[in-house]
Amino acid sequence: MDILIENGVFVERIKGRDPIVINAERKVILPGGVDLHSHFAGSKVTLGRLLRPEEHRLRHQFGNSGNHIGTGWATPTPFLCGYLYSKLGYAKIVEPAVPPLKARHTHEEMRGIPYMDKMSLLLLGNSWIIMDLIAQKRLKLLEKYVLWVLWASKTYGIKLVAPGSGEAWAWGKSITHIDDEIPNFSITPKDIIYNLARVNKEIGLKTPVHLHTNNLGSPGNYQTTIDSLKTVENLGLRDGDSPFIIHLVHAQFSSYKGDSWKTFSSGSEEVAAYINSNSHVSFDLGQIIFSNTTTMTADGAWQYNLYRLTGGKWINNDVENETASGIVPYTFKRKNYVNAIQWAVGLELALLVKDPWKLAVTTDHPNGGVFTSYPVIIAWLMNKKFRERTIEKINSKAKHIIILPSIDREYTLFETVIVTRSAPARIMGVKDGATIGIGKEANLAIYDLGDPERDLGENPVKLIKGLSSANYNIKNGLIVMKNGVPVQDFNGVTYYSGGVNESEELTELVDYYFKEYYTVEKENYIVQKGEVMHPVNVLEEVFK
Amino acid sequence: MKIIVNRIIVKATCPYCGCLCDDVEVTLEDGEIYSIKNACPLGRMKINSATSNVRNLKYLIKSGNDKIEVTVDEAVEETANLLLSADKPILYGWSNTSCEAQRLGLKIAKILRGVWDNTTSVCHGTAAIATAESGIPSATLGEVKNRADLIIYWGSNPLEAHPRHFKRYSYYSKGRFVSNNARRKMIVIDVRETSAARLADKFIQVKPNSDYKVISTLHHIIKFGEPPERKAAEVNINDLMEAAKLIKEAKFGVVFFGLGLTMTGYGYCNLDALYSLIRELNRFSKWVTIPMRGHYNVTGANIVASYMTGFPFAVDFSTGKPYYNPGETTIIDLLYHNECDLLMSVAADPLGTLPGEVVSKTIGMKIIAQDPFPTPTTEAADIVLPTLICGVETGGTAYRMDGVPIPLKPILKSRLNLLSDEELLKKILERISWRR
Amino acid sequence: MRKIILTFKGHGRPVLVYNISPSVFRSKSLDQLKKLEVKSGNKTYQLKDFFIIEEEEPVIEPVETIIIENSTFNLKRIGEKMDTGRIVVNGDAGMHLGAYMKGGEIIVNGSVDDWCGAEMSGGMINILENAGNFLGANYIGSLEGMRGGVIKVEGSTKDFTGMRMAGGAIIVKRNCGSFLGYYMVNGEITVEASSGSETGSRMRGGVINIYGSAEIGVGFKKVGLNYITSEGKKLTLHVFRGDSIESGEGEIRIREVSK
Amino acid sequence: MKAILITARSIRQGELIEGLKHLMSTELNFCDLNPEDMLKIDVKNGDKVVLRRDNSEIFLKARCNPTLPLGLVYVIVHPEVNKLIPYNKSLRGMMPGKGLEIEIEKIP
Repeated sequence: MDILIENGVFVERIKGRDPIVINAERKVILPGGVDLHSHFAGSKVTLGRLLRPEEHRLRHQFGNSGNHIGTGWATPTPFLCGYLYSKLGYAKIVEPAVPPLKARHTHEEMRGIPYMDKMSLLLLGNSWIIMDLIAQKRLKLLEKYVLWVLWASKTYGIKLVAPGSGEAWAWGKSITHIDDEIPNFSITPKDIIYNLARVNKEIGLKTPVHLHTNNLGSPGNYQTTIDSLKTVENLGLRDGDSPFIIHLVHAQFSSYKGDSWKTFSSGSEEVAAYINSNSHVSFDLGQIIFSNTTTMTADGAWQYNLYRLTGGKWINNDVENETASGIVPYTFKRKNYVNAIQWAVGLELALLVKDPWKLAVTTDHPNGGVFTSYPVIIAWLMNKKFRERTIEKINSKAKHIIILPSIDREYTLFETVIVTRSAPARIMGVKDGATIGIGKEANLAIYDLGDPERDLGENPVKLIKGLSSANYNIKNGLIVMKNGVPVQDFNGVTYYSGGVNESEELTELVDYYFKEYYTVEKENYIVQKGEVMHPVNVLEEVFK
Repeated sequence: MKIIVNRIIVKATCPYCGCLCDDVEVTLEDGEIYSIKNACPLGRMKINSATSNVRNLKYLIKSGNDKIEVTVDEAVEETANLLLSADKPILYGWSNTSCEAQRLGLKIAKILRGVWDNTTSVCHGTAAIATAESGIPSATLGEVKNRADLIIYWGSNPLEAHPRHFKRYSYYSKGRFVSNNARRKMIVIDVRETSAARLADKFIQVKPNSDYKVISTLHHIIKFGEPPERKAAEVNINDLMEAAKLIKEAKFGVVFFGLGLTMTGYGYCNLDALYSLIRELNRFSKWVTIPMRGHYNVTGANIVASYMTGFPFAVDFSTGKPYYNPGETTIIDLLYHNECDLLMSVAADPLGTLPGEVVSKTIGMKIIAQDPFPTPTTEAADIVLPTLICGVETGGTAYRMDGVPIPLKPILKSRLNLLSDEELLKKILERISWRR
Repeated sequence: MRKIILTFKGHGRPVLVYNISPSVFRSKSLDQLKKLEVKSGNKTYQLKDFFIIEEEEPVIEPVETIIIENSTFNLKRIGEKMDTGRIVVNGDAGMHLGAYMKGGEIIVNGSVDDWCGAEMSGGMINILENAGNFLGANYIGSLEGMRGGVIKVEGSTKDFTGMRMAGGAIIVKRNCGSFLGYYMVNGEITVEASSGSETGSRMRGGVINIYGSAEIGVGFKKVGLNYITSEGKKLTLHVFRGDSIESGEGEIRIREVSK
Repeated sequence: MKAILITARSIRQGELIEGLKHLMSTELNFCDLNPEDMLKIDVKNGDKVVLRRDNSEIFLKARCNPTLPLGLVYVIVHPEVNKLIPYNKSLRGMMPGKGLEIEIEKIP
């Protein structure tokens, strides 16, 4: 069978002459991968680089690349990031944590990432304007503001990180219960989750609200997670590609039982059961990989706890009126009881949730591990024996209490394609970019995974090797990468949402906050289209 | 009678210090500056300097003892010649220009296998080193404006170096949870009674080079509630006990530190100690620390270099891969040890700002100076490349001292027929790439 | 085993000689050695461009030995990452001598520059004159400096000796500069003379012995006395524990606390 | 007399730094001293003094500043005063611009 591509899309018949022919006999051809949660650009990532020069010194230097400079592992430089993703066969990536005030920085770095189409999610879970509007019950205005702020920062969707907890952390405190009142704001985290999920549906964003739950990383947090998801049960489903109302990010970090680190255990069964019996939730794994990495999140309070646990380095960087953030280097160790359970929780979730269309494979790069480890996760999912080999090596106390050994399910190749391509593309509302079909965007990756007649899961080492370096990566019909070597310079588009609403009420509201609370002018807060690499708005630009 | 044909007000971002005030209003009358509102004397001077007669106006190349005027293309050609024939060129400066220019500079350095360093290495470089060693608990300035009830300036005098800092971001600013300075307290710690010290609720005078001991002692007092057994002779315990009391009462505290901490004693140890103290304080309440960066885009230089190469300053590409080791690869180290044979300075004045012992080593070195203004460096240079003033005559992006990116705007159209840093560097880069 | 003699022809600027290491020299012919990569400025050269290379026979040396004659501070990275054999440097050695070293032995008949033995994990470095700053220290950002092996300095060292040291031993016969054992985690440093200010500051673990005087950080508390014999002399050492500011468990044994 | 040199900025210095550097040598050529120190080296306001360190020396005018502690000399940072500043290897590229030991003397 031939796959024909012309002018960046799949076609039935080629009109031009002398096409390039690639012989992909006995190779596996997949649509370009979609990573819907990976911290690869922005102020947090750069602070991570500042914190860890040792990582850039010792690991992964890529010198042989003309004008380009590539170093780093958990925080690769933009060029290296695009290169590594492309090598992996990916086409679209999502930066899931942009503080609006620093969106310009994120775009500046994203401009330097070649090959990939980029999207980014805006941190709105601790925004003063949003919390005030919810408290004042000015919900129509809230919709207009969300559209405006997405447009102003040229970002794609809404991300809530430990809603309300960032505000508490600004006073050195944290919120442990989603019904607790946020300091100085007479609302609760639940109000934020509910209202933003509703706004998201009303204004028709392409992707659901992405939720990083409160209490993330703490023992016993699975209940908070389920409670948070329940909050939006009655909102129904959304129209469009992505029917989900809420997307639970790096679910692994939110699915723990126990009441201390000693009694820490897996809550994957409960969370998976909830997701299986409800249709409004999608999630991604946040699988951990046993290795050293640089954790970074907008959940400042949690990062301070993590720093207190490790006693190593810690960066904190709160952004005025909007969000907190923290960075801590961390090593996930096989022999560590908690880490071993965390490892199992991710895989358990992936194997216990029945419908692969509800989930995406991620490591919450770089929090659980680096994105280049995705092939290893695929191998764990496809091969029970390979899982067992890792279980052999983990902490022995953990080994006996996890349920992973009792799960027999093995993913088929088809299912892995769903969880690395189709499902994340659907959740993000960019389904057409990850489909091989006439008229669709021609993003392809061609892999050599050995003999396709045989069971691909049988030889995990070969599978990992094959998936780690695509023979070809074709982006918008152009060969950008061949056997792990960049072929040509090419920049993907940047998708964003939102629009300008011509409303005096909105102008008055926004102007007030800039005059009273921000330290920059409104005009300097708005990212201009010219500062964004190939901007594409997926919504109407102006609303009346 | 003068007829006013055209008077407009433009919003400007002040390209002077790390405060990067973006509320400056410049009134233009027929394209000339008529008045400037909201700027401090420093910013006013900088914006007015566009009309100054003291500018570099011509592309000059040294010939014998004189400098002769050449065209821009000849100057670029000669610059490329010198750069390409250098054994280890160092490209230094970058703090008074846009991020776009800095990016091009890094690319040039990478192609040439040279060294790229910015002025961080002689101002807040030690803070970057300490950040790499132990991490910095920080926040943006708006957090201070809205929340801080205790503000500490340590080794920094904002009234002289960052005149609008008090009003816009800290002591005199009005925020959501702290509405006026009556509710804020301020401690100034310095070796001399500065103008800011006179306004403070508490001024602690420390002996020169004793900051590390002072911070350690303060840390001990805060952690254990009592002064250490063996008291350092340089430290006044009573002062610190009082300060500790104020510190423990605060709900949200901030330490702004300046060159008084980074440049004295063993700079990065001072900051290691300070960051460690701030981490400790976060157990009681919320504490952050923010460096008082000098040049308006020195933070940008660190950020651009970090995301391009993984390292904030002093990046040595001579082996093909970026290498960073302050103490070996900063401009001071390299010049002192005669490691470089060419110095290209962009928007900086190394010969006027570096230590004498180091400057004396540049005699005999080839020097290329790109700067809007004459400086000791342009005077000594073999090639002088005049440019437009970034932030006044051309735009770009810059980062405020707390890492917030703010666009710079061209306030007025220059009367000079010159290129911006970015355009000129692009020409040089093209020339070099083509010749390679 | 072979004994290779490299005579440095001199060069005005630093030369990166990370290939001068028995681990690299092993099983290479003299011709191959001559072509080994050496870097200076932004260019790559061959070993023969900077050195006269001779092989000495017959061979009594028990291990592969490299002797560098006329060495100066401009030779950087001698014996970097070496894991076996022996290097004898006649003259001074530049920065990063024996950095990341895993095994073998380096003898310097002269002084060394900064970062000697940085992040080394095994082997032995013997310096007959003085050492620079950051002896056995970490490189920027790493949380562990020297992890194993022994460094002996007959002369004095400058600042930050044993910074973030996490194992092994450093012995200094004469004085040390300031911040000795800064952030030290483990291992043992012995200074047979005196050390400068802030000794042991931010120390988390390990032991520092000082047979002379030093000024120690404010976070140290006296816990007792210790009696030892050094070169026939009986010494009474005061034992301090700290740095309590960092909740550290390090130990400084010192004859006299200055100030 | 031995003293500690502190260099720091001032508004006027800041104004001159961009474009008017040539005025620095005439406008900023003084060093602040405590009145007691001035007595000690026997200078009055405006008298010429020399600051020395190793082989480098610079000439400035003395200026009385009662808020300065004893033994401290404060000079507004400019190209001239940088001549006194040495290189110190263990500072990792930082210049020791504050807290430097120097010698100050009256020029007869």
